[in-house]
Amino acid sequence: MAIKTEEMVLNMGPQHPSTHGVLRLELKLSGELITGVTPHIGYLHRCFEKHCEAMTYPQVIPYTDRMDYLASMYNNFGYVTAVEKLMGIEVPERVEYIRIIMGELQRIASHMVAIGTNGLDIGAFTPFLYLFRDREKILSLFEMTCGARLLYNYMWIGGVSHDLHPDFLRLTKEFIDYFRPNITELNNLLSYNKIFVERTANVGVLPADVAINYGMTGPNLRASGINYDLRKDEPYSIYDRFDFNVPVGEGKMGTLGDCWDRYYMRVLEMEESLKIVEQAIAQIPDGDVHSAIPKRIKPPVGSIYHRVENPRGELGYFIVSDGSMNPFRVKVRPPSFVSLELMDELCKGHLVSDVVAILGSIDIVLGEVDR
Amino acid sequence: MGLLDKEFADSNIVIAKTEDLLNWARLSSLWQLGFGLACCAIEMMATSASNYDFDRFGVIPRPSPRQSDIIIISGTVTLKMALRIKKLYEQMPDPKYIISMGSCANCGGPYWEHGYHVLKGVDRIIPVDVYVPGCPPRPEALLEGLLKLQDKIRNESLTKKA
Amino acid sequence: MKTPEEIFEILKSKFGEEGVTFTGDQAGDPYVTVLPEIFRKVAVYLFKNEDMNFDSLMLLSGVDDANGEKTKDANENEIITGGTLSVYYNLFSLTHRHKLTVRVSVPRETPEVESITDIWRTADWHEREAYDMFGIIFKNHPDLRRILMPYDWDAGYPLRKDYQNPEFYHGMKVPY
Amino acid sequence: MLTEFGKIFVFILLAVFFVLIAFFLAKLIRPSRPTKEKLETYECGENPEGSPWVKFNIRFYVVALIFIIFDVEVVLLFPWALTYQDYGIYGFLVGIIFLLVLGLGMAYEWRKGDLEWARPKITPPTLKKIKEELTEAVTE
Repeated sequence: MAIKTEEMVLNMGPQHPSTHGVLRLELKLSGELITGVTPHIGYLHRCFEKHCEAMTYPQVIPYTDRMDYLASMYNNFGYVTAVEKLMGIEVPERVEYIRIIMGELQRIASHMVAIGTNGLDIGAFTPFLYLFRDREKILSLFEMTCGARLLYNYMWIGGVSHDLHPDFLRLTKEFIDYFRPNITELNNLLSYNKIFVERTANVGVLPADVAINYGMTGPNLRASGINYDLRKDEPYSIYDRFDFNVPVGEGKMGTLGDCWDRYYMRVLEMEESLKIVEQAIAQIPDGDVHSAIPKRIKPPVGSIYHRVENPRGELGYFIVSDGSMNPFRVKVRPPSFVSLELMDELCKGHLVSDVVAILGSIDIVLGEVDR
Repeated sequence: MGLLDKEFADSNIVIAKTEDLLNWARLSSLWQLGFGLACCAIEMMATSASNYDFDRFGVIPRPSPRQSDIIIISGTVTLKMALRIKKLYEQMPDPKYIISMGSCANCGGPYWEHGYHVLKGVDRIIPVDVYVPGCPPRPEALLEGLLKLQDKIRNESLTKKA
Repeated sequence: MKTPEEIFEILKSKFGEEGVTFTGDQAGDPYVTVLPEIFRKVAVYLFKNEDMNFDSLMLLSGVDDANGEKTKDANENEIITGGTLSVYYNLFSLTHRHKLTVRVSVPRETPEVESITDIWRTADWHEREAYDMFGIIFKNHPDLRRILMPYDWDAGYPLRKDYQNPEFYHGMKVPY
Repeated sequence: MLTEFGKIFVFILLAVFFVLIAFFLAKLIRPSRPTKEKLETYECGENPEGSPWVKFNIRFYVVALIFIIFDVEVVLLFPWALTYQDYGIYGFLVGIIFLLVLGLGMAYEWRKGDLEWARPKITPPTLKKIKEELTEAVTE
């Protein structure tokens, strides 16, 4: 007969080394096993949507940077292409290529932080330092073009703010040759490390149908075995000109869709992004980047939902315009907000230390969750 | 502090020497509360990573406020988070110092006008020692802010201020 | 792969002329407006029907249409009375790769919409956010609380067009 | 002259004395400004609700019990280990019998499953059915 024990409520609160920002997880424990997780968010709610209604279209761009501050190039990319689609602006070839190069470099930098902190939470300190050292190289590339390290306000509606630095292409080529062997070094250091595999394989298993119903997207969805990538299935911009393959989870180290798969998707995606940047550098044409930037941006009345493949998943912008200079309503679909809903289902029956591994593997950014 | 704290009217050779010793010990091992709010937290992580090493100044991230001397408010302080930050600040042992990193923590930053949920500056709830401007400030700016704080600690004194 | 027009035709034939209307003349994507009374049936039909098979809800967003009449209240700030609040559902089918935008408009004074949390699990937090920001009440929602704002925030719903900032919150000044 | 035990007593006194000196010096130097909020329990920044004295699972008590048994066993083995050679084979046998009896207790616990710790029972999440009654309420 089991003695009736009270459930201990443990507070993994807003200040916690491994909650990737200000997220409060209320864990209900019986002994060490978790019976329920209720995430409390909103500690970083910075009223993005209220700002969109009070600002003109171009003024909103710096605020999109600050939503997912680890992939701000891609936030600009999403917002800017949504407004261009609403207004029907055609962007010159060179701008398309620059946006792809910047977007894919930002994906590598964002995956570096995701993998680094995921390993850090499980106890592997060295990959975090190696990856942040390599990330500084990408940040200096960004700084050379648009002057900022983390939040760029680089992509404008109809073009980009600055043209490429003369030897940007050469330095990017050098970075690619420098970073490619580092990925295999990372694999030997972390991916096949016995302790890391023991901590992440068969932990937080996410079946495919639950992932779809919960609206999971990006590396978290592909890790459950579904081959769905916006860059391939709904090619926006000029992604259809590059050949790269989309890594899908096979459950190599445990069951399909566990933490290790989600982690390994990001490692493979870094290699694919390197391929894309390499091809984009080779084919980039010349041209003026400011030619298609309209003087006054007043989109026609209507609403549009446009989505792009953010490093964390599918980032969608739902813009309702009433024909004036300010957007009437901008609603954002942040991938981290959606993947955080799954914490309760994923963590049932696990140990407390597994919650840290699962939270690290679904890779959330609180600026995006709370907007 | 216990018996000696701010008890003496004026300073002399003995007290001056202990002050230097204490201040030197405190400023060269400022343990930071491992806690980041928003985009500035990523720059703070970059500062404690390999290129701009924070550890050479003795700043080590500690998980709990009970063992930390300095709290770096790196990011936007929302109203919901402000109550928690106040509690965290209260629960840190004395002597404690605060660096407000980034324009969001200094004065509300880009969210000052329409941010209905943003606290316009962390100095409205806790006393700030050093403000680091920037959005986000570069790692070098944060390091300079830390050095400014170390200078401030160097001149602290045991004697009661007149 | 169906276009929104074809899907609308099927919905019109199934749910009748007056329940479902189509707006496609504006810029951007067209959307289907559904009456709140039959919205739950339409949602279950869209989810379960084989050749529709909308298995993933991309986004659920509340919008304050601000189409009521604007009056000035005591200390001359605007109050909108009447008019509607609407909820836009962006649906997507992974198998057929087609999309649909459904709109449900409810009166501003009694904003009640059927919850679809048990059909698409992702709607849980989206609905809580629409409630938090606009005050749209989702019936039969498992636990309808504020999600982004503090739980004890009693100064109204922030994203409404006629929202006024409270002066203080827990002793902290809210406006600059 | 000091007996053997006297020397141990002086040793203990010195140890206690050093610890007290360290504490007193620290109390002398460190600032002490106790406030109500500072003395509250730290819960990641949240207000602590409920008391931490919660009746948690019984298995922690069982593990503690097993630890104490074998800890006492080790303590008793120390003097035996030092002196069993002086008493020849009988001294040795006494210790072995003691170990055997406790080995029996260990086997009993092992067999009974007290040493098993709670393994995580991971059941992947499944899709819950649509609440049919909600749709019926609308259709008729």
